[in-house]
Amino acid sequence: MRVGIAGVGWFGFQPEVVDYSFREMMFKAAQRAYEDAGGLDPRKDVDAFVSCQEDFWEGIAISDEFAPDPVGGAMKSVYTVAGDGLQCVGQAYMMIKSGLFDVVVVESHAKPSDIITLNDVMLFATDPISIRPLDIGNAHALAALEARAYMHKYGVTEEHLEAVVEKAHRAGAKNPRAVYASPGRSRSSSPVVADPLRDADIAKFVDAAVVVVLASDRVIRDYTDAPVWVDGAWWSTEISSLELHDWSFPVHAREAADGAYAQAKITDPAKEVGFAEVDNRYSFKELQHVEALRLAPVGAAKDLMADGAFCPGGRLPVNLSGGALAEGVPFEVHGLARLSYAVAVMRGDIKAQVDRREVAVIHSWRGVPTTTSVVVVLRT
Amino acid sequence: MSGVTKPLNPRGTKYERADFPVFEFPVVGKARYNYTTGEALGRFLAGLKEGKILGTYCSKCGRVFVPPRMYCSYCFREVDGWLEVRDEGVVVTAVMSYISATRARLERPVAVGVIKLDVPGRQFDDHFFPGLMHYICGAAEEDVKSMRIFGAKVKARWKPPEQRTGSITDIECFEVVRP
Amino acid sequence: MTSRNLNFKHRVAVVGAGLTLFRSRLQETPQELAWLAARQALDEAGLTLKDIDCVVIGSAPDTFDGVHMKGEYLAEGAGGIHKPTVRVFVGGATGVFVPIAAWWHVASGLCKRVLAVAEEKMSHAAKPHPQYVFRYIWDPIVEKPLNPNLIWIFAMEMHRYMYKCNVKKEDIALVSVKNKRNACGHPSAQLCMPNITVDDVLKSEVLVWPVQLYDISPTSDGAAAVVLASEEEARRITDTPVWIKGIGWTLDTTHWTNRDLAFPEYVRRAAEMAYRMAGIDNPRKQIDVAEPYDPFDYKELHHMEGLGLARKCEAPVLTREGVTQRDGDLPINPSGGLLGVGNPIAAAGLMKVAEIFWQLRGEAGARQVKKPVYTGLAQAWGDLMQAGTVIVMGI
Amino acid sequence: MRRVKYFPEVMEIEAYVYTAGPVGTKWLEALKAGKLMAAYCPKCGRLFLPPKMYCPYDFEEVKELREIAPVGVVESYTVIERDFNGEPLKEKRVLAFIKFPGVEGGLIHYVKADKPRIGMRVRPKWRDERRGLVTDIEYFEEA
Repeated sequence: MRVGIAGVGWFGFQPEVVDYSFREMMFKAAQRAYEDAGGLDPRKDVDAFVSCQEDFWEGIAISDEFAPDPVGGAMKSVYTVAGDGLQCVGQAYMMIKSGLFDVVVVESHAKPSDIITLNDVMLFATDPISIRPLDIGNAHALAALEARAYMHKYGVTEEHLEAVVEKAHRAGAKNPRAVYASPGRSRSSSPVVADPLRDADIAKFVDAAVVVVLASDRVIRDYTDAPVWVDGAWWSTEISSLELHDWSFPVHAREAADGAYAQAKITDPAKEVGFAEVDNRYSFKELQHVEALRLAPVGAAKDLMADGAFCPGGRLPVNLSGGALAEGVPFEVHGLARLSYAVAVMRGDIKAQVDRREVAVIHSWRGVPTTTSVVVVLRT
Repeated sequence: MSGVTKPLNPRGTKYERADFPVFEFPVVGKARYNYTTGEALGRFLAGLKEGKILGTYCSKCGRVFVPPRMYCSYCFREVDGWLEVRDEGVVVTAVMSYISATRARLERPVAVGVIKLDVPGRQFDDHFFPGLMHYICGAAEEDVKSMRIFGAKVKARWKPPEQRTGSITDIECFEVVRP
Repeated sequence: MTSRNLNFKHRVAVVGAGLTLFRSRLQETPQELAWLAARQALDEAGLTLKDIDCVVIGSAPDTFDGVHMKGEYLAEGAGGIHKPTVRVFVGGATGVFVPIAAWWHVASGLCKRVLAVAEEKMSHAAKPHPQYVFRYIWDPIVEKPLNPNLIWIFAMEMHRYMYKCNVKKEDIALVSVKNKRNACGHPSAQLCMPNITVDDVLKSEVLVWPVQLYDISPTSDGAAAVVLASEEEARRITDTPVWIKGIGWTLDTTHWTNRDLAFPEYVRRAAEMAYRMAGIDNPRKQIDVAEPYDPFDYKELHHMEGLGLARKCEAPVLTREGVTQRDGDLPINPSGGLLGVGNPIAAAGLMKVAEIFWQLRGEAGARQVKKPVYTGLAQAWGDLMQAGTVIVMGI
Repeated sequence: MRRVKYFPEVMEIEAYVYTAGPVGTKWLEALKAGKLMAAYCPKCGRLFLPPKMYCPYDFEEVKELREIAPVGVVESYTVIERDFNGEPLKEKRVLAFIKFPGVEGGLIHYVKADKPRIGMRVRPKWRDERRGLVTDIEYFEEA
């Protein structure tokens, strides 16, 4: 049983979507996805719906209450995954492979602009006994600890981070939904936030909704002539206690990638993968994730980056979209943002500077203080 | 396996009073939001400020939505427009609350219920109707306990215009209309 | 409806279950509660954490434990480290949904042995009162400004049900009496009231008429876990696997004030999905024992009707006639349910799945129903009177 | 038609009261007494921090704490210069991850140092009045 993507729709990707509620954003993204899936009728054609969201991002307890209506799921099989949108894709992938479901809709939405106390809310995810009492004034500091550990161990310098930032903004300038892309952005003149991280190393937040329709190979041709296949989907949580996780390397991303590659029968990712969309919500994360995904040997991403290997038109373009640094971080939508861009590139809807569009690898991390990554392998 | 009662020796350390170190974490002010109301509820709230209850409708299935949404939950399409519903209707269900949100005893109990709202020229059965939850005033405890309140006609009692803020609380309560 | 393609490659079994004590205040952290339950389930299955491929976590709102991204936080105690771990969520219905999601982890062929863990710690939200946290489940714009108490919504549903079906409070109280007595046989139970009477329920504190104190389950801390395995693995692990025969779930519209609350249509649809998969066409005859969700006493009746275990408005009659007693023709909530064992939200739902597992294996000891049982059902409910989750298990 | 565009929501829960579990509570009591301890797993023999009643490595039960030498090593650090909204802090703060020899994991805590560095040896500066919290250590300072 093969699982494919039959349609994708998105809405928002603005720092603040002022005119629409999150429910209305969901509806608009869903309308577009269903249109993209050949005018699929969610009331008849869809077996189940999965929404990826977290209560404290929504400011609603049991926020899954609000999931059904805007996507056409009222009185149907709808549930929520408290995780990145790609984890929803992973669930849909399993559901379809089980044989019980043929068409599953995946949704995620985010409205960071509605949260006034975002730092407090982020720190609400830290351990109440060992970390919360420290009252860390800036959640990004936790990422800075990882950044220094990684940079120290592998000789990554601020110039290497500069290259990541520059690439993201240049690539993002060609991505119409990358609202934060600014090709002239200089990292070195942006202020230090929590060293070694400067303001330019840290992605901003963005309001967005993405809906993806997945279908079994049995029925997918009813909805699209150009399916993009999900040939692998795997995720991993390293450990809950930050104190016990690897500060210098995202082990979770490596574990998720190995699982997804095994399913997709990819043995040499650096050769077989045509392009990648990975999490770069902090600049150094892009280098880490490229290595975790085995697109570069550990410690070597910085040099390959400097050589232009991961640039648009390079040997293995990474984040042709500009990634989160250019598009912003829409909370749990992030993975679906990466995926929807890749699908558009693979189908040729977006003309991107990439030679090999047949195999793409998509990655998302859930941000601090989590140690969870999801990796999806797509094939045309 | 006879004689075995599962679960075997379930564990957990119960306590009544925390006479050991705990971390008390004040939340006040730490989780604040400013919701974008959006097209549907934004207009609904503005309507309340003007003393009107607004709903949306779907021409395909004929449903009227209060509280309004910009999409039909059942046809999955954009609604076709807005209409003003009456600020009166009938009680579908009602209860008498003797406790507050924090579970403190109230000095005087309050009645709350779901009101099925009237829409001129339209009929609704019990399975789907425009309806709001709100306080019901003018009902005695016995009216609620005896269920006489079910089906009773009620009408919104509005706050004076200058006190309205564009909130569901611009309606103080739905008042029982005595025939 | 769903399930167009019923040719599954993989049968899935439950091979172990674990529970903590359910108590109003437990000292263990949420992670540790999850660990206690997970460890017991593994021990019962004779497995270690190394044997587990994937982990599914269930928990209701993060506002109870007071930890954002609670799935991440719980992962460690639930055994979900260096493994694919996911947290699923359908409000109060989550407990039964956890094994549903775990089912497709195995049925997809991608995981062979899965640990499914549900946890809730209500006592963290101590100030001013755990009840207060329920405010945030209402619609923040059109409902929460009215300063609601969650019991309102139950009371409104209960009253509507009483009105439509002409049910008396005395009949509803019988459920509470039955379950709070049944719980005396449960080692985890928070309440055991062997001598409680209908009169005690009717004389208990009136909270929101028609809901009184003994109509409601207590608030609790606790965790539950089950181990699922593929057919091949299950046969290797145990001689008495309990098969998952059907799964189903439905979410009704968010807008609960737009519909009749007298009948849980969403439970009916969820049951229909599960029955279709399990090949059940006459649930009243084919289900031998059931654990419908009973956070409030009327809910057991409501859900029996939604599940087709009673006709509309018939559940109070069956209850009065003793059909639903542990030694009755259709034992309902022999565990003692949420009303007796306790209600750590998601964990309470999974406790019901564990109970059916033990009942079908004949391991419920003091709680074992009198008649022989081959097929059982667990069901949970949640959100704004909106979510129904159903699992059918058999030997 | 005019619209009301925003609607405020505040979570008004007064406070959460977090318990630390049977082992964590002992650990907090030790902090209160000015002692640094680590959890000890009888199965694998590892010491680890922060303590839990289970061993994160082998899922076995942990009941015991053992006192450790209060001298740690800075594994990583950051100097926080700005708050989350980009405003400069009145006082820069050094946040570090500190490991203790022979102990898995460690502590995230503040370090008072002008020139923090990886590998720096640090010891806790205890508060005079302690409550049984990780902040009973005011900060770590160079040993």
